[in-house]
Amino acid sequence: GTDAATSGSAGGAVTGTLTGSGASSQKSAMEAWKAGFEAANAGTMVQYSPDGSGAGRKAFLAGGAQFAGSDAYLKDEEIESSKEVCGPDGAFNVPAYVSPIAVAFNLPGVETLNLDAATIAKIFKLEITKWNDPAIAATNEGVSLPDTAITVVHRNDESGTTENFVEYLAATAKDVWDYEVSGDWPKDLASENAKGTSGVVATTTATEGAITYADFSAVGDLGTVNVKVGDDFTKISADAAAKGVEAATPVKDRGALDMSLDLKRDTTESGSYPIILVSYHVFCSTYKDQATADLVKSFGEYVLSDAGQKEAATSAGNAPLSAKMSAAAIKSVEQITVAK
Amino acid sequence: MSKRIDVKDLNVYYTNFLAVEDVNIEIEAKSVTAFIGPSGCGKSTFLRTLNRMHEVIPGGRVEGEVLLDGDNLYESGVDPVTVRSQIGMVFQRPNPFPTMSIRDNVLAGVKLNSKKISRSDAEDLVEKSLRGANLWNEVKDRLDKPGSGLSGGQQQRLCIARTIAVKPQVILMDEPCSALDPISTLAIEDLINELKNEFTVVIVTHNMQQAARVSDKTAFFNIAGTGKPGKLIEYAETATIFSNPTVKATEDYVSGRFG
Amino acid sequence: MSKRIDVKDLNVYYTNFLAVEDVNIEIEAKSVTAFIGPSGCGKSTFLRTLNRMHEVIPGGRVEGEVLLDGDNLYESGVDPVTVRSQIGMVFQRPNPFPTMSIRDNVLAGVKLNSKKISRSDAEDLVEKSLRGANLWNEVKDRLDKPGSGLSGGQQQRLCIARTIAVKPQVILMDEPCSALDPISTLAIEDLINELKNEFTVVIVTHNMQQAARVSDKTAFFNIAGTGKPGKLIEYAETATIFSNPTVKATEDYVSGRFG
Amino acid sequence: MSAVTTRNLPKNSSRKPGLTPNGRKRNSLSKGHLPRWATPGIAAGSLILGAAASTLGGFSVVTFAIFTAIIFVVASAIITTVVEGSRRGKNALATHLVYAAFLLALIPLVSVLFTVLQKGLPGINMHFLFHSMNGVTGAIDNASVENGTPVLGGAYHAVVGTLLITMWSTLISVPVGMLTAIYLVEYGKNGPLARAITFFVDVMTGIPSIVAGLFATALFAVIMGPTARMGIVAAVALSVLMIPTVVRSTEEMLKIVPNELREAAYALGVRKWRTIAKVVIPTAISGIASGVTLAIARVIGETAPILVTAGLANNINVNVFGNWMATLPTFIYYQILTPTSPTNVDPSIQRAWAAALLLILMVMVLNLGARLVASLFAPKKGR
Amino acid sequence: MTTNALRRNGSKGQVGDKVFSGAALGAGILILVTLLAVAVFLLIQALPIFSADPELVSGGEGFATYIFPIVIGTVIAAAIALVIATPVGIAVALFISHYAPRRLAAGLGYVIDLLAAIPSVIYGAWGYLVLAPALVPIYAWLAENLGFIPIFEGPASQTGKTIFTAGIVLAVMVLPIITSLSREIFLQTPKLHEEAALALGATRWEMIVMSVIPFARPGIISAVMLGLGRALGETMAVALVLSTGALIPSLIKSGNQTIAAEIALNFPEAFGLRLSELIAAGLVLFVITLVVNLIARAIIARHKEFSGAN
Ligand SMILES: Nc1ncnc2c1ncn2[C@@H]1O[C@H](COP(=O)(O)OP(=O)(O)OP(=O)(O)O)[C@@H](O)[C@H]1O
Ligand SMILES: Nc1ncnc2c1ncn2[C@@H]1O[C@H](COP(=O)(O)OP(=O)(O)OP(=O)(O)O)[C@@H](O)[C@H]1O
Ligand SMILES: [Mg+2]
Ligand SMILES: [Mg+2]
Ligand SMILES: O=P([O-])([O-])[O-]
Repeated sequence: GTDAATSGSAGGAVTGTLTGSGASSQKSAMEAWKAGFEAANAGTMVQYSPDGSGAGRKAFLAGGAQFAGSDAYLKDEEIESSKEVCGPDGAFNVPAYVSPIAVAFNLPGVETLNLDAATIAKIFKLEITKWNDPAIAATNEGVSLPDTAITVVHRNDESGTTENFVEYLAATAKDVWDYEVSGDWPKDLASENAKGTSGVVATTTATEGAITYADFSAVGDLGTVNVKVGDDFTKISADAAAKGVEAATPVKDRGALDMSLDLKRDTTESGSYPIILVSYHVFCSTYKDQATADLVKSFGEYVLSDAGQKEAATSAGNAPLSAKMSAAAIKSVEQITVAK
Repeated sequence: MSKRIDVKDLNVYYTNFLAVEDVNIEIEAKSVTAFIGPSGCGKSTFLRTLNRMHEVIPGGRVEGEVLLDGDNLYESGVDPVTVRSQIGMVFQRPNPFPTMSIRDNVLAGVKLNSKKISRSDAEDLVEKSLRGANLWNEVKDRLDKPGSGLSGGQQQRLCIARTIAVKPQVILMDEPCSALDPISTLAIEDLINELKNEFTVVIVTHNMQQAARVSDKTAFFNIAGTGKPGKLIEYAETATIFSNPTVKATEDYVSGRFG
Repeated sequence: MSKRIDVKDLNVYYTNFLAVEDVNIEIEAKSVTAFIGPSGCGKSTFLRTLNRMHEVIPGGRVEGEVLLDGDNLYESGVDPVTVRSQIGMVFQRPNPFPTMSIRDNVLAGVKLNSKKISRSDAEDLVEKSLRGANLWNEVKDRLDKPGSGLSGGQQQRLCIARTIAVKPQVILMDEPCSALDPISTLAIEDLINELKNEFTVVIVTHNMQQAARVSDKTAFFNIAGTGKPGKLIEYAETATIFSNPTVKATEDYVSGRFG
Repeated sequence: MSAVTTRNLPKNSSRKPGLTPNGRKRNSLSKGHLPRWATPGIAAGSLILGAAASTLGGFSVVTFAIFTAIIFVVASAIITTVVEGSRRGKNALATHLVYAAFLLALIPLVSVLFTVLQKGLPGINMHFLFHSMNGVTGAIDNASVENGTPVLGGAYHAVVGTLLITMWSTLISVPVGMLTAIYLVEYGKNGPLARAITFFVDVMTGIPSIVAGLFATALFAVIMGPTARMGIVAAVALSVLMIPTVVRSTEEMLKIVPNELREAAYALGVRKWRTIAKVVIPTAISGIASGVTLAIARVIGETAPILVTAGLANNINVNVFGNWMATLPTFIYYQILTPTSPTNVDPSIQRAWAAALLLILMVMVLNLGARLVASLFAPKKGR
Repeated sequence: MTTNALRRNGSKGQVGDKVFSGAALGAGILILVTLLAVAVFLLIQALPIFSADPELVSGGEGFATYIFPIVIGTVIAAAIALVIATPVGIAVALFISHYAPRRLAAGLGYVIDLLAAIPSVIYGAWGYLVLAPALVPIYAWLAENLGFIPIFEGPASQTGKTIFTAGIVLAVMVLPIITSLSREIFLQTPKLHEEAALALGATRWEMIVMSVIPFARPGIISAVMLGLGRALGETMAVALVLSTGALIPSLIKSGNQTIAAEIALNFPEAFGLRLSELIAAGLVLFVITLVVNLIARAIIARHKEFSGAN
């Protein structure tokens, strides 16, 4: 495709086609950003292919996309290899899309349940098999729990949602969840599964007694779990998720522009929700020509701006970045330059 | 055993085209009847109605009656399969089954009715039928080879062997010798002469001499012109047809210098 | 113009099976030559080698020479298409093109080679060829109908018309009349007599009378037994073959009471 | 001639035809046959028994239909066997099984079509047909659900993409596929090269569609660099999937064209290629057209290879040599799997099914077109 | 002898023949080259996995251990599909060619061909929205009454998203391929041979067995092979319908996986070695197809002498 920006004077209006590829989690938000950006900048076109984070990073590193969307930040060796297309300073990550992952269930008459990490882990490890299990009842006084079997529904495709969810389980319930953290559901936990967020939600909605984990915006009428943080149970919400991101710490030993985050899953700060997915935008620190650099910069700034984050949130139902986080991210993007 | 055939007021249509009109004919049991007439006059069409093979052709249908020993072939409730297993047919073009060996071709019809034919009976029947069709010597060493590898004449004789192997009560032959050489033709004519002791034979032929040689009675069909239906013009003892026909058209036709 | 054919030491094989052995024959221009002989003796096989049609059959190949006015058909560099457009062929089984109308079937040889022909020339050619094959009256009202809707005899005459239409120098006919009634046969024989004024005609027939009637010279082929190659036994003036053959086998064959 | 008496003659065939009480002669040819009302009778009986059997385990239409069908097929086979003999019994069994198979095949067809119509029809309107998804965001869908206003956004861009990509893949694979089939049947005979091609074409049928997509991507990456995502790449990927179907079906159809026709043409001095083009192919055209249609239908619904080769677009793009393109299947896929608004999925679901309906209609039209082409050339039957 | 007149004017018209046969040969070679390129592409991309430390392969026990269950799963799904679709497809083709009233037949054939028009995503969605729930009670019944047979071992899936369901969906997708090709060939059965059988007193079924089926046999095998290719290579429908899992004998529990679906499900996030692993899985599928086709070809070749073809 014609991917190079064709014209555009410095600081002025930008034009051209911008190509990105990556996480499918960002698709809905990206459609909002694309629409908003193209409307504000006549003569521009953004194309984003939600091929998946891995595919997006691969395409970006091969020079097939000018930016990537990724549910995981670039690993050190990927940063290293990015120098081939991005110049000596390589690529950098900025958080662009935050979304809480709900633990959602289908129990008629029950809208919320309070569960601690260990209980959630045991349910998903198939150790707790009935909804009226004492472990569940213990934290849910007054809720009438049926004698229904629990059907665990997980993703059958490799996914960022799975990775973030099991990372939470591994971090907060180490004793129970002893599996390796990966985007693939552990192979030896045989239960129902489906493709994509919509797949697990559809299967869970159709199966009484089912439980799954999925992007909060997509769970529809399913009940959601209030997760135990510290001594309280946090109800899932955009604000609670943003607060969860606040608790994160920057990854060490990264370039000046990089804003990769180590999420603190085991935070005890009340009111924050720890099962979150932070999806990044990956940019080069330098682009080969002015027009592209301007276009990327301008797009990145819009995405991270207040307006951009709001736009995404109304469309995708995710959690906007906090003002502090977005300001820092915009600062990184502003420093994109043209290669000498 | 053989059976007689009586045809009453038969019209044959292809969809709406009347191909053969108003045929009345009585074919005696244990006799050979020859149908002669110019090309396109409906000999093949009419012959096919005698064992309901015309029904296989799209649009083919009849009005009238064909009685096999008094039983109407076209009465409702009569299964054409029953009709055809009693009235066999040999076609103008040889049509051996290409996927079957020579032996299986001969046994094809027989196997339909008796799955449990013993090996030696089968071998006997194959030899007998092939000898009857004057093909035995040419193929006895390659009974397991496909029937489609034979020459045209050989293939036709194979088809005759296949038909006589099921021993029908009536055998219809549509120009069975048109692809045969004189030696094979002789054999087939001898065979017909033999068959008539037991069976009823109807044969379409373009060969006057052949009609004269093999048939007891001859039916002459003619057609007034293209698009017109074929009609049975004259039906009589073969000797009468060839020496003393009643109708002028018959005389013209049989006195042609051909054969 | 017509041309003569000289065949020298010709062997014909199907893969490794020697079907016809060591044929030497001279076929005069502007003459009719008949091939006779029992079924399976290789008449069709040999006939096909005269215009390289045997090459179409898998495994078919020859050794020896066939000279058309001195030009060897089998010399390297000779295009079989050139050979076949000069030496036409009519087959034992009628094979009109099912996708074409009667008119297009007649014009097939012209049109398929995309030779330019004006509309009126085409119409003339169609009529002339169909008249030549004695089919015109039967089909003149349905030239746009498919050729496959004709009776067997009509189809064969259509194939003859199609071959005449390309005006070859030699016409090979493999039992062209075996599916025809006497009237059509008469027409074809007349046609052959007419054709020989201009063309060279070779005809395979099982019909002795036909051979006697139409041919100037007759070649008798025979086969010693199954698996053995066919051989040219005797080749002479037709009158000689039928009245005074040199070889005993020829006499036996032609004196059969057949026709 | 009497060594083997194997015919299955009616028992009284040698006796004089008997007379029925009313004086009418009994037809020995129809003796031993089931009367006309037998089949409806057995059907009625099966219905009753089927109803009875299905109520045993809780009545449902499905079990009722299944039981009735099974009882009917078995009963009529047995009754025919008893009355008319095992050959007729077998014939009856085969006949009923063939009919049953057809009805069985209709079940998924009807079910799928019903599902598509039910879910897709509400979404079909002028706006949907003539607008793209450009600018349609989750916020717009949310608004239309909350306010009950019509769903915005359509499949026009995807229709265009589907048509273009399918057209290009057809342009690539039909000539290649047909020529290959011609090589196999008319030229290669059974030589080593022909055998190799036949064999590898078979192997090609099993290439997973996504692998075809990855291959096309890699191929164009070698030629044009890593950014090469566009319609033509998708067309190449689809061609890899189409070719084996085209080759195989064309090959089978050419094989059954009678050799006599080829011989007839050769004997007229017609060149081989003209014989093939003017005689062999027209004779087989109906089957070839079916095969090509089938091949197109097979790839027109592909999703995975398009995603990796043509990307995804919301806007209209008519250039297969530049920029990304959406097709109806990728459109459907993403509308179902990642709805435009995750919170209000109904508009996306509606668009997806409407697009599916469109796609089916497109293939129907294509099918009709192919049949028309075929009937223009096909062998003429009748007078 | 002087120059051969036949040779002199012969060469002119041969250009068309040369071009045409050259094009045909070229097309054949193009296919070979393409396939070779696909194979090379797969091999190059898959290579790392064969030399990789077994620990690093998914499952941690080497590629063979990883691929074995999904190979079996693929074979199971394709086998279910073909076992259903082959007889039904042939029967439907026969229905259209030899049973249905002539006037209806063309339309009916067209109706069944429509099954091919439905995109695989829609089959997937239909599979999990309509078919799977409809099969749940049947699976429950099977598990209860025939549970002693390993393939019907319970407890049956609550969602109906099993390998059996996937097999049925594949069967529906394969059906039009088998039907369409078989039908066209059945229709071409020479009338001569059908009449030969009928004239011997064959019933319609016997006529079909004697003349139609033998004539169509190589074509049917081709059709089934094409169908098999589709069943083996189908990604999206299986990915959507199947609730995947480890290899299990029961067809009515969630579990099992096919190669094509495994690739489709994991490709988007795959990177590095995992990518090689998936491509290697594609290579394995390639080999499976190769082997199956070798067998089929051997069957056709065995009957070559008696093939009804010219
Ligand atoms: N399948 C068919 N559909 C329509 N008309 C047909 C069909 N077959 C034959 N006819 C027509 O019916 C008439 C009788 O044909 P039929 O084949 O019975 O003639 P025939 O006497 O056997 O001729 P021949 O001696 O050439 O075999 C002819 O006008 C022919 O065109
Ligand atoms: N395609 C073929 N492959 C192998 N052998 C063949 C082939 N065609 C014919 N033959 C054999 O070649 C020999 C000559 O056959 P051919 O057809 O030339 O005989 P014919 O004299 O024309 O017989 P007919 O009078 O029956 O037409 C026969 O033994 C035959 O079995
Ligand atoms: Mg006739
Ligand atoms: Mg011959
Ligand atoms: O956004 P996902 O990677 O979970 O599909």
